[in-house]
Amino acid sequence: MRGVLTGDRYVWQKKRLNRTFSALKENKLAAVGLIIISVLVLMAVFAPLITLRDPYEQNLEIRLTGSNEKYLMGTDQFGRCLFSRLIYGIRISLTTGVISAVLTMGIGVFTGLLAGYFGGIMDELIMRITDIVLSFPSIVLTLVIAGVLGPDLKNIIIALAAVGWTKYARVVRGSVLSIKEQEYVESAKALGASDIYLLCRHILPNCMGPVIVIMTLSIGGAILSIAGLSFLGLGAQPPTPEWGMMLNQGVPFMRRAPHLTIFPGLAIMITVLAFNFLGDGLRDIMDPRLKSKLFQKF
Amino acid sequence: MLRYLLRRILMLVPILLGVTLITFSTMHLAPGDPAELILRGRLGGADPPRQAVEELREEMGLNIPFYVQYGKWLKKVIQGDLGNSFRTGRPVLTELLSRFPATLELALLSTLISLGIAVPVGIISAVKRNSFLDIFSMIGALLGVSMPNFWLALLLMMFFSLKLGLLPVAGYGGFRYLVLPAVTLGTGMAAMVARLMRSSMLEIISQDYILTAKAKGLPYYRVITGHALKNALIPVVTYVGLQLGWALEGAVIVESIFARPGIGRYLHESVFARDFPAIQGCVLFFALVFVFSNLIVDISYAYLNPRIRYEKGME
Amino acid sequence: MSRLTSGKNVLLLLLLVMCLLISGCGGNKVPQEKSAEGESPQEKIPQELVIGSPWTPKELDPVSAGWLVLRIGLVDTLVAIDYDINLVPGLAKSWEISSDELEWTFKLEEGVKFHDGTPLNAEAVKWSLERVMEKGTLFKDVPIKSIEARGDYTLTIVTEELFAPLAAILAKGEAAPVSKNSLDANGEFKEIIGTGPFMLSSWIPDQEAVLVRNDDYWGKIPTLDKVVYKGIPEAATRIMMLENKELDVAQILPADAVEQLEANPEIKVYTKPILRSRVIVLNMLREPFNDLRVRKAVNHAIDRESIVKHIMAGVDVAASGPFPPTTPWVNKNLQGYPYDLEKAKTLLAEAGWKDSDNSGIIKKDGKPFTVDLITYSTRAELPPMAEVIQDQLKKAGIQVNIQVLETGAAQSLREEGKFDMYLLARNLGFAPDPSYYLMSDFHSKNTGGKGWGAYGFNNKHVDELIELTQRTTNLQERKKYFAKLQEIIVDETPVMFLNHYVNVTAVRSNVQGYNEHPTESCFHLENIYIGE
Amino acid sequence: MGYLLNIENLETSFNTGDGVVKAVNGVDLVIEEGEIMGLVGETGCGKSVLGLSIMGLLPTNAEVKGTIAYKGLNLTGLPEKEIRKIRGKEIALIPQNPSTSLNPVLKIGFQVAEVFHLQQRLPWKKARQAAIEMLRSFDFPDPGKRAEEYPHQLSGGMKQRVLAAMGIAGEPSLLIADEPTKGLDALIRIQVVEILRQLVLRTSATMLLITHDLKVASCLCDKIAVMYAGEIIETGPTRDILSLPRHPYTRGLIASLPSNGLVPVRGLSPSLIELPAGCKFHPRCNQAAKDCAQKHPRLEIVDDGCKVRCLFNDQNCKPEKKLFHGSFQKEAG
Repeated sequence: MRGVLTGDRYVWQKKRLNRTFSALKENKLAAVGLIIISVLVLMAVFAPLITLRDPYEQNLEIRLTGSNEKYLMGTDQFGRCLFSRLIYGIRISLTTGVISAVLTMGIGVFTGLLAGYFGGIMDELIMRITDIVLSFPSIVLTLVIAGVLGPDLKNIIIALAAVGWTKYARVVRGSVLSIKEQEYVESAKALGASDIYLLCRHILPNCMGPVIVIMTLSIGGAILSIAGLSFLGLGAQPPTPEWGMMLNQGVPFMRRAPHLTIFPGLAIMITVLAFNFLGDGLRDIMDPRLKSKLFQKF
Repeated sequence: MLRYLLRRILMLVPILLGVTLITFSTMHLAPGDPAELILRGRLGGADPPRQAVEELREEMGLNIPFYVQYGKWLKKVIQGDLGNSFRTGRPVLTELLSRFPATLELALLSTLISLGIAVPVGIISAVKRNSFLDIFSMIGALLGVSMPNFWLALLLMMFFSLKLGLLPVAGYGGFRYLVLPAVTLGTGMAAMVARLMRSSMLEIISQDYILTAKAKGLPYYRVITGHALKNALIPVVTYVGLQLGWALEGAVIVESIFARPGIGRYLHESVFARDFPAIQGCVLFFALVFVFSNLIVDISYAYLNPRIRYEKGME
Repeated sequence: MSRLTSGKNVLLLLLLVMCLLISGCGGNKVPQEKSAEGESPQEKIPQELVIGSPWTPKELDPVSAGWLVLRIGLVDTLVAIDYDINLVPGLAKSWEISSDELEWTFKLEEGVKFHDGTPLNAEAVKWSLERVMEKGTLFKDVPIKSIEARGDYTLTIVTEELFAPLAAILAKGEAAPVSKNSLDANGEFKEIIGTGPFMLSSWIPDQEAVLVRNDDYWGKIPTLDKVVYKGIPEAATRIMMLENKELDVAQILPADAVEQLEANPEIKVYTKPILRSRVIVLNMLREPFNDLRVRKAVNHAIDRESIVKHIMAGVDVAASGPFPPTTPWVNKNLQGYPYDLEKAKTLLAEAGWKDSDNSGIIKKDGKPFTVDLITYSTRAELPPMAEVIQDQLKKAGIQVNIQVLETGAAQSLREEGKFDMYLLARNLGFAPDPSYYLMSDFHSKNTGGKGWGAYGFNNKHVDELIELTQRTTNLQERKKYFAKLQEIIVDETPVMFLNHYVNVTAVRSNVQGYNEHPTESCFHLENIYIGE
Repeated sequence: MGYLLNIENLETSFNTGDGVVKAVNGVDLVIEEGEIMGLVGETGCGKSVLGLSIMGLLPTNAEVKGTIAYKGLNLTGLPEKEIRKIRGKEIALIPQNPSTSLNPVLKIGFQVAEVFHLQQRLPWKKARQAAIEMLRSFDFPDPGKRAEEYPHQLSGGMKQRVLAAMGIAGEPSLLIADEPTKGLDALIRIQVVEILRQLVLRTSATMLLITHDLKVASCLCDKIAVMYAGEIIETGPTRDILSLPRHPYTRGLIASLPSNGLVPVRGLSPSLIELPAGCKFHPRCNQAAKDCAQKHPRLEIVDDGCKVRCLFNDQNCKPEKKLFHGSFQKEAG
């Protein structure tokens, strides 16, 4: 039974994946985004090879120097190599951004599936909760949760997830409602497939398109939020080379050492931009409504 | 229309209940005894005597079930009593009201700036789709979306205040103090609105009635301004309401950087100081503004879109 | 097929106009200079001063915010402190202590009026001080028996036992007399009505207080017409505002801004040693700092000179004890803890902390030496200092986790004992008698949690010595006790003394007469004027 | 010459991501002053594109070759500014889809008045008055009130009438009605046909009626041109075409009318991206011969006023029994 039902669906999904990749090649912005992200990931993984200096090593004798032959981007207020810190900062930003996005997605997809698949009271309850959570400006709620839990990157991730899951829940619920009625789901059900099997095998894979788009876009948003909260002193604690915090620490030296303000901000922007490029591109590719519109009118 | 409005307002009740519930819970989220925290606030940090803590627990009703506590708190909130700030001992409501103008000014001007930039840019981008101008401004918009607003704030400060000395660095007062914060917030919002304006405009100019308008022999700009714009603005206006909420969010960071005594900065300080009545007050305030600006948006949406205005009104 | 004709141009024009409008808004609002010096000689230079301080005016009731209202000249105290840290007459012309050393009699200045016109007399002062006893914490360690008005201008304070620092304590802002009209009908504080050289004109809580000259002042009448006191917590913002002519005085600036500010011809920089030290309070109630060897080791592992040189731009003075060398009661024999990493490691090893697995972190019974260092950001130099200390201790194998919090939040963690090290800036001389500071920071009565001093420090000998200083008026004897106390405290090291403050304050070059008080008790705004 | 519109060798194609769509392929069409020309064909045969080509209202990815001579002025390649002077004033369009062709956020009174204001240079007040009068003439009850309404408040027939009113408000010399009956139910279709008939009577305008509905065309048109895959395959006076269809496709169309038993033309219309070689119709033609797949037939004059594009037009040119009979009204009634 499984083989019959899943065989051609598997092929179909693989086809769709291939199509996505080839479309990605055509969408220049998305490709640029993907390339930047790949480069960032490589830099993060091979940070010790790229950088010559320990990002934590202080050398007070040479604090606040500008760019020179020894220090590509100069040093910070403790004489640490700014370049090393920025490169190691990729690790922090990417991992926290991705972890928070994945966690948020996990919660959102789970609740969305529950609401959409089981319906009834469960649906009503979850949707009312999303209504309420969406009634708060998200940064405000995130700030409060993170603040109350105490300044820590971990707490920011928790806060972001606690606030952000709603958008996934809504999208997934909508997809589930439409997929649930499809013939192959009905027939699988008739053949006695369990709820969990149906959810994992049929419904979940078919919701993933929009979910992946939202996630890509929200990684950028998460990185931005984490940097922002760290900037406000609610996130990373010293000496972590977190970009938002580095930026904040650079403010007192804005006149004397503007590089401490400029470079971390640039790093944040490039990273977020890459995810937005990719996310935008993926959305164009995966949203057939948008794509066909281009050619609809002759 | 009236019935639509009534129904829309009725729908707010459960949402507001939920919002207040979450707000109320923030205090209980924190580690430690709220009564002790409050007393510490009152005594300027001194250790409160055990007995006083117990008395206050009793007085605050911390020994009674959570939902009863919530009910009591809600009753006070409805009467306009948000409690007193731990830090200053003054009523939170007074504090909020005294800070509101600074934030309102900022939100309004930044929204205005964002629309002023975004609407024309969005229109031009859509009309000249795939032109250099379009690609340029859309990449610009993506940059704007991706740029951390605290960074932009610092760059603007560096350039306009420190380098050129044109505008004040920080503080609150006349219009001059408002420019940089509003531009910071407005730029970020403009990026988002421009993208929306463009896609909305693109959608509209492919509609049949635009063809009709062109067939009438209308000059192209009249087709755009007279026929397309009003339709294309409908989703944008919807968004501007959400934007107001966004502006408030941005206010937290921007007000902190520019030392504007607004509600955003107040929230930041309160969170940092764990001043729970103040935090609750701010959160509630933001949520209310958000919820009601959405309501206003819905109403204005109905007003802009005759289809909703009449159908809902006639049912 | 081009479909863009005049429509395009119209839209472009629209955009252009919008841009111009926006930039125009900014463009024509160039800030006007505060004073048009030299342009028209007959024009009087406006005597207005804008002060930027890290501390926001949260409240103005002297009972709790005495430090602030005294600083900005809203109130006077019975006893004043001169620039050499001597007690001098204030509202009290003179005072004497009875032969049994229990009665203090103060002769008040006559003809002094509160800002509301009511006279300042012994009754008024008595009422004010009793309010402090009732509502405040200033007198909690002072054995006051009664306060009596023995004549219109004669006030007597009777103590249970000899309390030598009484006059010094009365120099604190908290003890400043205010008019009865400061309270409303319910006895709640309503507005501040003091006797100071300035009167309150308006006040936006947590933001600014605006003061105007008190033309009926009993002492030196100020030149300034108006003073705006603004609270701006971020040091960087204060500097930028000063440079941008938004402030006339920017107080408490980071030492490493001195160089940049001095390069600006429009700005004068004052560096002044004050009675304040940066210290780290160690949590003696739990591992690892309950072990004296560990406390000593950490002391040796910190390179105080390097911190002063780099973080404080060489402006401040490395500390070897609680009091700066400029104070009369300092124990000059103290050696402190010179930087000695090897010694630190040896001490730690003696205490059982060793890097057994070469991970770089020392361990004892398998537990790594990881400690929480708490500090706050209102004093801008503290977080970077914490980061340097973190790095220095890492070399001794100690892992420090830094938490930068708001002052209140940091304080409440301290009170709950949820810290190992607490880095703070501690004032030693709000009351210009070390007895007051030692009592509040090291007496076992006060080391249980609240406050800013030692945490969990309980030393009988220290307690006795402190009590002795309170009961002795003989200067030589007191000095001896103070020296001994300093010796024990440094040796036991419940608090690590890092460096002594040199306050950095910068003013616009046309601000004359600014003179930082070594105890930070008062700005003496009446001496300041605007001019060449 | 007497020709109001003379289209010669018109080719319109679109560059799309999927390839070049050849919507109009060498169309020659003549419309004389005062006549009503029906352009008939299946959906997707390029007839609407032809209409839009005349109006210069094609999207940017379109390419137009050949000539469209209106009163001797070639419209193709005319700058936008010039062709705009033609639109609405000289040539007006009654667009298809009445439900989506009116601007939902503008009052219908304004939408009609706009044409008066623009094309007849009436001040707004007078234009509004004229619009109300125009609506009245289209049998709008209480036109003053109706003018204040929004499109969604009107019925389908009313919308069509508003569009017709807008079309003639500029008093054009040529009116292009694009699928005025598409997607309408029978009752409204009658209304619309009635509107058009009135229009014709009233304005004595020249009209190009684009429709897939042969019956509508037969009711209104003096001449009919049948279009298939971007080509005119048969043209001539309505009576001749209906009584003596020479092209197999025309015959197929006639046979597919409900009154004739709804026999559809077999097969599907070809993709405009990959058109068949030879006669475009041959894959679906039941009379196709070997040559049909290779030789592309030309539009040849077979009779007075009749032209047909078929290799075998001679054989086919024999009177058949009357395929089409009865009038529109009769049947609908």
